[in-house]
Amino acid sequence: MPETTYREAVRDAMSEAMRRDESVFIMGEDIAEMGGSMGVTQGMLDEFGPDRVRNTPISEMAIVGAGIGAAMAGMRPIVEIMYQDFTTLAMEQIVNQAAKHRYMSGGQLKVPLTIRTQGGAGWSPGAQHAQQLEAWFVHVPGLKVAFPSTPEDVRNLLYASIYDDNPVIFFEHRTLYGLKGDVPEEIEPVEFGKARIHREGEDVTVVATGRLVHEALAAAEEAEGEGISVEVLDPRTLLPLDEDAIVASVEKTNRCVVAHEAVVRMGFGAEVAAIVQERAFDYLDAPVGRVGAKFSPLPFAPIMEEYVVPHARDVLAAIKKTVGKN
Amino acid sequence: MPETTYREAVRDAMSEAMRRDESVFIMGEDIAEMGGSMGVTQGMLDEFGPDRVRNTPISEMAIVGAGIGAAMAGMRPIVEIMYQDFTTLAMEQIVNQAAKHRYMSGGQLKVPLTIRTQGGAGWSPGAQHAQQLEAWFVHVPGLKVAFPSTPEDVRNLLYASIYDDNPVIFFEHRTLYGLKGDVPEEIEPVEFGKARIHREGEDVTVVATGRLVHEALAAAEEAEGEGISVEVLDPRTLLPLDEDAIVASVEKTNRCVVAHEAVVRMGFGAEVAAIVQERAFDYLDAPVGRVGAKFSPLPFAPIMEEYVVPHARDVLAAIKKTVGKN
Amino acid sequence: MATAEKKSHALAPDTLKDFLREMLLIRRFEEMVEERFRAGELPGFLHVAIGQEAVAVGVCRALDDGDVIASTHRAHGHTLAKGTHPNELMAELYGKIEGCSHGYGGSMHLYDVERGNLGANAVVGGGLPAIVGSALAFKLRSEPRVAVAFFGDGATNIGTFHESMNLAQLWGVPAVFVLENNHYAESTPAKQQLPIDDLTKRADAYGMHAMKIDGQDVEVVYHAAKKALKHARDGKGPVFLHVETYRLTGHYIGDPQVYRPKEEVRELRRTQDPVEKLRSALELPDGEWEAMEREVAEIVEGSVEFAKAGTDPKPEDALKNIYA
Amino acid sequence: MATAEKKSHALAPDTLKDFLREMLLIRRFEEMVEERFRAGELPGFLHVAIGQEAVAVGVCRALDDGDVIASTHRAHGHTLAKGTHPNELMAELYGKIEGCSHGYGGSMHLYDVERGNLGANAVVGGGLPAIVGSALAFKLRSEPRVAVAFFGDGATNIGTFHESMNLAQLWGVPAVFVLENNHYAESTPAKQQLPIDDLTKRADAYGMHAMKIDGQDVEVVYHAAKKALKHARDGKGPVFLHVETYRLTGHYIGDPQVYRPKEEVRELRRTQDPVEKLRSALELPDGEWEAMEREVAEIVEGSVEFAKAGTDPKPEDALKNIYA
Ligand SMILES: Cc1ncc(C[n+]2csc(CCOP(=O)(O)OP(=O)(O)O)c2C)c(N)n1
Ligand SMILES: Cc1ncc(C[n+]2csc(CCOP(=O)(O)OP(=O)(O)O)c2C)c(N)n1
Ligand SMILES: [Mg+2]
Ligand SMILES: [Mg+2]
Repeated sequence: MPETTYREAVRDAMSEAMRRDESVFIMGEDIAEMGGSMGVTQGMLDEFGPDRVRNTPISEMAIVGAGIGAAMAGMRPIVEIMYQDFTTLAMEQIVNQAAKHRYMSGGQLKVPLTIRTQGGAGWSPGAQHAQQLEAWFVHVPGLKVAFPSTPEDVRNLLYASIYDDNPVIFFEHRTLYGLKGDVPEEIEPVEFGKARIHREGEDVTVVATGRLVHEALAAAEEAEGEGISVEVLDPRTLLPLDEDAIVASVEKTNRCVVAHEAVVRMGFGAEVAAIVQERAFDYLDAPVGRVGAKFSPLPFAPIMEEYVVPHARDVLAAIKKTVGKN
Repeated sequence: MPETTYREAVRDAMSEAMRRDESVFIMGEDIAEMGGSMGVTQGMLDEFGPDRVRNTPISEMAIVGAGIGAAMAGMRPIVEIMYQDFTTLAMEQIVNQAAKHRYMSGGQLKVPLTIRTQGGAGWSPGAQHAQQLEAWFVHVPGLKVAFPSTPEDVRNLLYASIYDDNPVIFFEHRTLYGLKGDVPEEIEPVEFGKARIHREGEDVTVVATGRLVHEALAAAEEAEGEGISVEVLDPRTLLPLDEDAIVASVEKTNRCVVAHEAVVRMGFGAEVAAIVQERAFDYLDAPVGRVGAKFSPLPFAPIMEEYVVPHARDVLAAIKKTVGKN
Repeated sequence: MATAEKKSHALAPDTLKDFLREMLLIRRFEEMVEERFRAGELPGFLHVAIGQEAVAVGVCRALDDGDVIASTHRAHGHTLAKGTHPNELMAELYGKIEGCSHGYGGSMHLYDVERGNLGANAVVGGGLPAIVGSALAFKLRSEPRVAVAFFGDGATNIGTFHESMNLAQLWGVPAVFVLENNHYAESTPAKQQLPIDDLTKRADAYGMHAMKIDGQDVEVVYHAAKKALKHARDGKGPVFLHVETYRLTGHYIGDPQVYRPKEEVRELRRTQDPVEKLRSALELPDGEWEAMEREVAEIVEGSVEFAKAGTDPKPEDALKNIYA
Repeated sequence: MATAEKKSHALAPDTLKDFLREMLLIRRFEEMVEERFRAGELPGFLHVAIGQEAVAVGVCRALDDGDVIASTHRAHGHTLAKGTHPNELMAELYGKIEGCSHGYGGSMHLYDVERGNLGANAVVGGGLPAIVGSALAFKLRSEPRVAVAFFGDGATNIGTFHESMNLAQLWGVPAVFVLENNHYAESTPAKQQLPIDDLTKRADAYGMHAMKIDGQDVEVVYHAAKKALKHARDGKGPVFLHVETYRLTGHYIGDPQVYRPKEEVRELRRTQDPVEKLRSALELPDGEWEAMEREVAEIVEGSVEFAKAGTDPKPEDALKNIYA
């Protein structure tokens, strides 16, 4: 499958795993006949049947919890939470249960559960359907957190998540589902904790996640025109995090900007900034700049929504500020 | 009431508000006859009766949500979540509802709700009864977050929270309930977003919260003996945050350590480090050091728990590292 | 029961005509919303309640001033029936400052606090606990007010429903829980999400007074709602009002409905349209009907004009209204 | 029903003696835990189930190999009855590597996966959804295994209970929900937390098969559990087993129980002690009883010695077992 969309890539990773073994199955709201609210699971019911592509009631706690129980009993379930905003309903199961069973049992159990969810603004659904909450999960030992930004990465990382023996929270970005890209014929599971450098550069490192990877690449293109050479790095997994790659890049460029769609305050960028200032202190020629949503719930009116969430121009502004050309 | 405990101070703030007006009441599990699992509400049932000191079923979502609804209908409810770990059950109501009603209604509503909760390790309850999760809430526009560390502050800030027209998540630290301190006769509501400098110093600023304020003070004492002059600053409220006070202090000391009991990774210290490196970049002589729990769920065995959570010695080590004397 | 009730308390024809007019207004309003959405004029995520108008009108007309409601993602009907002007609703859908949520909310977050609408909620079940809390406030202050929650069959599966019903009954608060059972949660039919046939039983788990009624007959809904509200207002505790209704369209605007046969929708349209039912029950002369249609069309078109002429928020307005 | 059942399937006296011995072991074990806690030897937060031993033993003895359980904060009895050696349990309470959770769990997080104990849970209701999921796995793989959840009356008020019951019944998974109704949630008596008198009704909301039994009679519990397990194992769907029982002590070790009269506890101790009940039903000669007491005392004392002689984890061990 040379060129494929992000959406197809997600589907393909699940289907491949489900073909490979019976322990993999998927549960979620409206994932069967309807193919999921984002169309990701379309066609899977026909191939795998209702036992393995299970429509569920609206019960976020119970479906995550059922995933945990099935995982503890030897399955490799995938649970879909329709919108990331609704992970708020399942926090207890994710944080107190999935993340801790292995530890509390002193290593007797494992919980090979993948929780897929999606989110992202830019389509004006209002305050409860487009939040980016990935930072919370990075604060929870026992979880792994993935947030891929390209068709190839999403396919490889999802496959790796399914076969990871730990609970993985897998973030997809709504606006990327239609994105096309080349993917290798065979799935090549990526190791968690390995960043991808999308573009090499000399003057500043932009650490970006999700949609902002693409905004960062667009900003880098523009910056190039203005004589600024930008390196764009996507950590791909936030937990574990490829600190070494980030630090090595900043040691080369001496400047860093971190960009995500989530609210800046207490966002993932805070952690990156804290790490970079600590580990690359002597290399930094300017403070680490942070790009993200302004401090506000997501407003409905497109004019306001557009203002709150970050775009390429915001990354560009941060790049310029960091290299001292603002 | 010259000398009082942190526990009594919490109770006194609530009782004073309840005496002052009928719109204040409290709900929570086992807060009535039993006086709360930490004894904080002891005696309040007798004074205010079961309508205003309401025992609830084990229904964290519904009691927070009922608090929201009562607040929208003109009351000033206080809801107690017995352990911070159980806020995971109420995240939907806190994050999607309490924090956003005012915004989503375009300013028509207000939600003057106070959610009190407590937590903290050091007594070996295991992984689900002592987490410190305050960082999550700092990422949520629309909420206010308080985390006082002394009897005086807890009394004044709780009173201020009750009379704040916004939803406040109010963190108490379990190990501080017995702490004694002088409090003024009259409650003096503190403004949110005003830090307290507990100790002035010249060589390094320690920004600490909750129990770690006291650990930091102990560490400062020791450091003093070794010729290091430490300023200890407690932000008291994490959202809003007194950035100016932190930055001013670091501009004076040129060094900063941030300390909390929560896990370091993606903890509140990340935000402080990110702010300090950005706003005081040119003043910093060393990277901002972070002190907090090691990256692990809380283990049961005391030997391991003691190892995971931070103590004065960890703050001291960070201080020394930061001033280059390790 | 429902029919007997209806006969013995028959409403005056003028009242019923007024109900019909309101239902027709909601219908035409939502059809316009569909049209404007398809024309690319409306941003966001929209769900219409075509087929469920009798529930909104029957319940909201039974309310007293001072009663409050919480609505769902399918909120236009409730909002109009609770008294928000179509202009303000349409302006909201266009993202204008004149909108009932001043452009901050959108279709799934409609508020009109002055008129007792405490907000539509895009999280299934998300609004239920607050209704218990508002009702508790009324009870604590001895105010003769009732708090009403609308929600769907899908919502009865979520934990917030359980906790809210339980707490409401335990505390005997003046709340009415209006279940709009349209037999689907998005694409998911009853048999894939509900282990029981009769959702009325859900109230038994709390010992809550329950009623089950036909939601396509506005008169039945009105009488039942009056009864339920009286029960709650009289301090007898909350009521679970199970209303059988039908969604005559897709889940959201644009839903291709691959999960149900076209024939099902056609049949429902033929037999379960509450507007048509009331119109034929009233034996409305063609002339009167057409006049009503014209009157409603004018209001709806007026609302679009009002909305389009409305004021766009400034980008920086996004940072207002976060804190009181 | 329960009594008829008991008569017609009377268990052999030796079996009952074995049950008595197990119940007595749990009782003396927990009394020792109380004593050691008060002596300052045990860290953490402990809840004993004194008075509820017949539930743990009756249910666990009815299980087949391969069946799994999830327990609660009040987990010692379930854990022992499910086969964990007292040494390993006591070692866990002392925080030793030899403990059943290797010192990582503690009293509220007891695991013994080899013996089918998937873990005690300190979050009320927290373990229920996983039981549905484990049962689902058994069903998907056509294994004749049942997953059993223990929980209290207080837990029936939380959303996870509702969602789990609903899902289990909807999917017809082989699960048994054992409600240990001891009439209190911490200090909160039934009337302050439950709007209904008979919690069996909670199962009706899902159409789940329910049974209500006397939990102070181990024979009754055993027979009922056997029936419930067979129902589930035979593919007839989950069962709600409502067991009436009594907590003869405080909620946690050290609870002064200011919320209930001393007289209530005294009366319960006199009339509802399951160990005493079985002992007198069996008309055990004093000699046999004393021998049993001695045997049990030896095991319990042995467990304390074992635990004290156990290995402390190294501080850095805390960073193990986080990831697989
Ligand atoms: C907690 C939560 N889960 C999932 C969704 C996505 N969703 C929106 S509407 C809906 C179906 C709701 O069904 P029902 O309650 O019957 O209301 P109806 O749409 O039929 O009016 C779902 C699953 C949501 N909004 N909230
Ligand atoms: C979600 C949650 N809320 C509150 C608590 C605190 N708590 C521990 S046990 C308990 C009472 C449980 O009552 P019940 O389910 O009847 O079990 P019992 O203690 O009677 O065995 C409470 C409120 C908790 N552990 N988890
Ligand atoms: Mg529905
Ligand atoms: Mg109980």
